[in-house]
Amino acid sequence: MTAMPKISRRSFIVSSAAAAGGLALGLRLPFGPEVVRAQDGSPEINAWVVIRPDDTVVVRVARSEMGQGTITGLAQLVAEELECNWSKVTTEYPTPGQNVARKRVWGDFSTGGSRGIRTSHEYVRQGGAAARMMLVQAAADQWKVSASECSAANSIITHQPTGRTVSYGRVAEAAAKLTAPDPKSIKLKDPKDWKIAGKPIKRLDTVDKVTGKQVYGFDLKLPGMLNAAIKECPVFGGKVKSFDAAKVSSMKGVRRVVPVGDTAVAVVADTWWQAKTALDALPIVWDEGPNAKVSSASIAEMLKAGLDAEQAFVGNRNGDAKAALAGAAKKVEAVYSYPYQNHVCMEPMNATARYTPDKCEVWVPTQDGEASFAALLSVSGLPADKCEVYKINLGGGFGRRGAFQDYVTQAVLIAKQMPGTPVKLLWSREEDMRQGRFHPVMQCKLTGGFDASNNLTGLHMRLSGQSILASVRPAIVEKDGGRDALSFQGVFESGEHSFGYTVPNLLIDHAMRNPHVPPGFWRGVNINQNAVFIECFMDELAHAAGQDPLEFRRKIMAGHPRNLGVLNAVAERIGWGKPAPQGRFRGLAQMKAFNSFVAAAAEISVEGGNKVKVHRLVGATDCGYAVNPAQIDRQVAGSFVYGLSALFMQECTVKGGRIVEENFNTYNSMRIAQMPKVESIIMPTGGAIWGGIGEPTICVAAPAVLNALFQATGKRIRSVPLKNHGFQLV
Amino acid sequence: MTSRRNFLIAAGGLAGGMGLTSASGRAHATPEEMQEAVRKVIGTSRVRSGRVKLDLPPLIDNGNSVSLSVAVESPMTPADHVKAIHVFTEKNPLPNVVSVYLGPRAGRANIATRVRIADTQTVTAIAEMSDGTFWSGSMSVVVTLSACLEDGLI
Amino acid sequence: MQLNINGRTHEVDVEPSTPLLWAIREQVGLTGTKYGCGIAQCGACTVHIDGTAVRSCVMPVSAVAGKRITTIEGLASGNVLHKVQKAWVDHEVPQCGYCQAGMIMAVAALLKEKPQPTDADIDATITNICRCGTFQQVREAIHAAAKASV
Amino acid sequence: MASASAVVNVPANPKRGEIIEIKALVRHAMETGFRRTQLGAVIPRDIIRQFVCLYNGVEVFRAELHPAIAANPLLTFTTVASESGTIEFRWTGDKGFSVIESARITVV
Repeated sequence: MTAMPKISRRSFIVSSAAAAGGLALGLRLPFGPEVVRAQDGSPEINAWVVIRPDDTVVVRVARSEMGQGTITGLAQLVAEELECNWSKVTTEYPTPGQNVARKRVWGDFSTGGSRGIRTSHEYVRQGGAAARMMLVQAAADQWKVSASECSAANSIITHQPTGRTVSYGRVAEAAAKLTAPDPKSIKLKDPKDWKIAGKPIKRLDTVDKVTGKQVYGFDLKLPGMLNAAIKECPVFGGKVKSFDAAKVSSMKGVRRVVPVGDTAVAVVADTWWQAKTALDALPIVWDEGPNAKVSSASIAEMLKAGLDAEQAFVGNRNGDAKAALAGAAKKVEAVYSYPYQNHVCMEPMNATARYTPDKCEVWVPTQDGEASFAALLSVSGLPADKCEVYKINLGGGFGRRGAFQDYVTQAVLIAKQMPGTPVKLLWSREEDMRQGRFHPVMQCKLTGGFDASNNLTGLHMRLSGQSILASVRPAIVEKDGGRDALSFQGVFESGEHSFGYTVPNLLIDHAMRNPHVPPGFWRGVNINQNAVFIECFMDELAHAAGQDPLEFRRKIMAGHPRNLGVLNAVAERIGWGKPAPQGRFRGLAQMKAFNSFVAAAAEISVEGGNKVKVHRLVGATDCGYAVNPAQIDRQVAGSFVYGLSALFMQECTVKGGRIVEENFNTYNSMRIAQMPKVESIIMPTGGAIWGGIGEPTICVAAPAVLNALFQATGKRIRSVPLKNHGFQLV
Repeated sequence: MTSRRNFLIAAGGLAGGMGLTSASGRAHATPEEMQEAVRKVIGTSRVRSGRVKLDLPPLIDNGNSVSLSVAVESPMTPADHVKAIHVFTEKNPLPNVVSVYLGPRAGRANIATRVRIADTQTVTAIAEMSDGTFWSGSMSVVVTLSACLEDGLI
Repeated sequence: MQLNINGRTHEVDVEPSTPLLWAIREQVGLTGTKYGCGIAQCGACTVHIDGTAVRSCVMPVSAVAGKRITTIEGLASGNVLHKVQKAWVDHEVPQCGYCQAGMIMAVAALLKEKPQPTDADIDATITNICRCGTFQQVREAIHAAAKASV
Repeated sequence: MASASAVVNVPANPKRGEIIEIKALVRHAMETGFRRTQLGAVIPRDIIRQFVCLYNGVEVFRAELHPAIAANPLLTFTTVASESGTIEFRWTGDKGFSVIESARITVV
């Protein structure tokens, strides 16, 4: 028998946010000069750390937890420098409104690009260290000794000469009154000395997720709340022409039928099921506009024309690829393509809003509380001090809930039509799949040239397809002369997505072709297609040269030791170079993404010519520093599920300007029976730059399996998903 | 009183204080170019900070159309009024946003419009008074997502 | 209409065709059971009806009147976690956690039927979708729960 | 002269001496000159350059617009309702763009 663990401390935060309208962080109470207090009155040592009298340490986390373990990892980093008792650590979210009011003391809230830990580790560790220094100083002041004679460990401060001790909770009040140390005086620990960070510590947020207590955005309850279901014009760019509210307004529970901007209609009812039932019955006439003519075939034609277009933006160039290819002794050419795909978070998009002319509040599962806040400010028209966003747990994010806040905009537009009434807007799964921000479509023509000795002398990789940034942040594209540098992720000339091979004559360019379907950041973003293109083509080149794919890669990876390190690691683990078990075939892939170096090796078998079993999938990650190896293992395995689902099953097709696939029956996702044995190798090599975790490995799963599939079947599959080629994941 | 030089430093300090970096854009204005544009308006005069309240949302998710308002403290009498208000940005493609010319017949020196904000930056409004003095107010705005996209790959 | 959920009788005022999922969530107020697809594909809405795992998003309330319904909130006995929940905690299965209530209910029903399931049993029975991709931990935890006595 | 592309909002019957708020909007893409086609070509600038408001023929407000003004420029400003008559709005810009709109005002 096991006693039920106490209700997780996080649930208090959620429920208080829901009931009282949020945390009162930053509240200055009349007592205690200049001490900023948490809602329960506990003193804030600094923005990152609150310590309660019972020694509970509340670590503030600005990034969003959506399953990737970020709150645990960031808390580990703060706790490491704070020298606190890990069993006393809990976390909470500050609100975006407080961040604005406090001059962005918590920095960026954006939780995407695998940045949760890698771009905030330094300032959160400094926050922990500064709080420790203040607590030690407060104890020293109390004892009238020098702080240099005191040490801190496990939430206890000890005066070394006398052995006197005091716990953090007892000096927190005094510490909160001290001036923060000069950041320059803070010396962070060498990761070699870590005791909490770097360890496979259990997540802080598991228990509520197994008892049904965890509150997701979709579970929120507010007094007097109504529920809304929405339908937006299924043809992107289309508008509402008319709707006949009278047809449904007398249906049970229906309160209002409202336009939402000029593109959508919502039904507001007592319950969501009533709202959805009425919405399904509501006659809506759309003005679909010119995009209604677009189909998957017309989009493919548009992209195909870009493969040989004169004009293209250059992302990577070395030597003269065109001349080298013209003079090559042997040439290999292949055309690949990658489809639209939807994030399909298990929890469909939702947001709850309450509007009055004096206050507008939004409760939303969001990857970027500040982006939600910005959307709220824009739509409500109210000043920042009359707006607030409360972050609620996410049932998956994967890039859909960060840059795109359409559901927040809609929820506020609805709430503005019903002042004072909280309205929870929930998308149906069908709406969620129709109104995605889709993984962009891309085609790619690759041409490789060899000299007479089978050395690779030239490579041209021509991308043709959709730019995310041109749609989402055009200002960044304009600034770069029209180029979307993000489209070269994994094959770029430099930076966190730099190309992992050295080819004497290289040209990687992008003919931008932007269909009307709105693209988005989809876990891994552009590394997904780029890894399929370049890593499968590397195998094609090796095959053409009559060389082993690993040996072939090694020859052009001498200048890329960390790429080579992870590739060698997976090759060794899978048993590359040794015979595979009977009927099994292997494939490899590697890439640098989000400043991590990753590689995968797959071992598969194919039955009946089309039933593909992935037996083993080995993943290696060199992320510089590993904050929680247990969670990294889970992210790697999870990313492989996401990547293999995409490879085998997932395509959003376009017909009549709209997305055809509206639910899991036509847009499938992996089940446990299809799960390979995932072996994760974490091999951080340190250095100045920290790598990301949530996304990088997703991109190497597909090419590793495709390369194994060629070994097994002799077929080069050059378009995703495999279901279109009759292959099935079993 | 703040000298023009002080004002320039203050504006730069605000932007730096955001702790956000952005690539040096070929096609985009720089804080220096903004100062040059300011100088064209004020000539050899100096700008004092105060009397001008510039308001924009502090966080922006879509910079295509952002509400901006300026209110200048002034009695707006024939003897003492605002003659012009100029709005500048540091990191839009061009530093100038809008210049409006008004006088005592306006009654109040309050204007509003909708602007494009390309990047996380400081926006500044400068009011030219009938006595020949210049006053300014600034605001830092954050365009969500753009910072994290720019400091990495691009 | 009356629903017997987690050992208690609840009066609900809904159309008979209303899916059980929405009656549980919006009438009874138990939100641990999730909506994922509405067409019995993903399993996030799995509950037990008379001990059998059922996808509640397509089950009309009229069909379950008088039957014994168990949701994730009723799986533990008092303050003692069910062995599947315990295994889920020990193996840190959940990532975002949204699908896990349905996954746990499906597994609890499987273990009742087959206390020592093979991998093939698991593959055939547990067909819930998890977009975070927790399946490796799910399998480990199922075997661990099967070994646990309570 | 009325124009379908402009919308102005002027209080119709203000009191004499009252400070009234005027909103003037005109449909225009305000093409910045910095956008590019997907082939990388710059889309030429095409913006409204100037807006003038005349109260019974006397200029009371003028604005010089730059590419940073959002599409469908909206300007909100004030004037003192001094006398009944006509308030005229003139927008001029690139490629000979010119729109004139007016509103009657009756001071009570």
